[in-house]
Amino acid sequence: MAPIVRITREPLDQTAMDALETAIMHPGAGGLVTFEGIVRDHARGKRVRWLEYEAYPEMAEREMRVIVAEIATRWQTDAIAMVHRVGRLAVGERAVVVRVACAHRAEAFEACRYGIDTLKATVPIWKKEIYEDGEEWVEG
Amino acid sequence: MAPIVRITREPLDQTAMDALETAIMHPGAGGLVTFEGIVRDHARGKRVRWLEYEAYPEMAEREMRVIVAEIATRWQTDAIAMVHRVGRLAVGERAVVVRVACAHRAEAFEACRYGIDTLKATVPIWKKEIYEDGEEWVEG
Amino acid sequence: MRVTVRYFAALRELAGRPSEALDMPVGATAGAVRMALASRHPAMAGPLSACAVAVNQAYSDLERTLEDGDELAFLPPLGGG
Amino acid sequence: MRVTVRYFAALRELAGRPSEALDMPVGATAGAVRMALASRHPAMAGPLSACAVAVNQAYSDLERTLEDGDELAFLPPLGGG
Repeated sequence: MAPIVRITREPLDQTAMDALETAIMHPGAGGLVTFEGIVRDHARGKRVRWLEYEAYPEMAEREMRVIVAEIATRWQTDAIAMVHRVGRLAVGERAVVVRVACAHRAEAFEACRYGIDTLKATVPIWKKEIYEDGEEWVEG
Repeated sequence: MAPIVRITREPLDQTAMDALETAIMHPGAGGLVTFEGIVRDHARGKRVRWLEYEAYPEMAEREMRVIVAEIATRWQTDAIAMVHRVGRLAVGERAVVVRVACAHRAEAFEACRYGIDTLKATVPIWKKEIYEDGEEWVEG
Repeated sequence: MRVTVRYFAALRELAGRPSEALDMPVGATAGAVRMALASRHPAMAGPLSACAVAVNQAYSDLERTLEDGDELAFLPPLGGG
Repeated sequence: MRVTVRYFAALRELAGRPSEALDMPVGATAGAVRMALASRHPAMAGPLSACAVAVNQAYSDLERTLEDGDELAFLPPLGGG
């Protein structure tokens, strides 16, 4: 069972989520923590119509693998899935998913939090918010 | 949309998980953190055949509502699901799920962690591990 | 007065039943019920001393004065999650 | 020598293309490429100064000495997650 790292244009729907879980779960995993980043309807006080995510795909997957390797070392688990969507995303859709399974819950929480925090800081992905009256590339 | 609090004998399968997510998600939620506690195949150095969970159901749901109310106050969200299974559980099955959606990820992580930590400390539920050569009510 | 004691987990197995009713003097405390149970079921004495106390489905303590019809439970160390 | 610059997000929109090739003197640094781009595309000068530097799909810095065939990217402030 290898970690899953992926930049994808496909929707992260329930079927995709179930496949991620099946792929990383194993009989020694007692705690599974999942972060799902969802497109919100408001940002910076404006109503968001949709988002466009863009990645530097080769480098993004490379940086994601760096994060996964760090998690494997610090929290002793390979049961990690890290997937980021690109393209046009509607309000309510999943933009990013980080799932980590560990023997115990404390490590799973820490590893998942480290995963999403580091992804935001180092993985080359950009987000454009499209409002009723304009659009903007936004940080964070 | 009200928080979900439930002690159940029904399996927490993907269909049940999807229903929980649908029930708590709303357009202002940007971060969804989920903890899933899964029955492991080993505990205390022994091979586990199955688990039996037992609850004091009325008090368990009451204590879960106390936790949910505390989360609502501290992290300003009602988008919470907390479900614990009872009865006989096989290795690999979900015993407990805590899902919290917030506007931002930091609160969702903190609230979910608080939820499962407090559930373990205060909600009257007991676990019996059934091994190859015996069985034991275990703490934690 | 009459109170109901509900048993869970190891205590339920020791009691061989999910609950029982006890007649107690008016003004009895939860601690007095615990003593009554320990003498009625000697095998419970040790486990009971490690239990938390719930009265009417909420955490309470041994000093709690009971009323007729109260529901008590002695909660062994928890194992949920 | 020839290097390729890839553009993303706001820089891609300013450049009007996803990448371009630049001829640079042997031994040129990533910083020299940045200066060349700023003079070729004046609207990029401001945004470029806020960018991180990647060479061959890994983080690098402006002092990095380039080789023929290297792939550069100037990364605007990230927005993933």
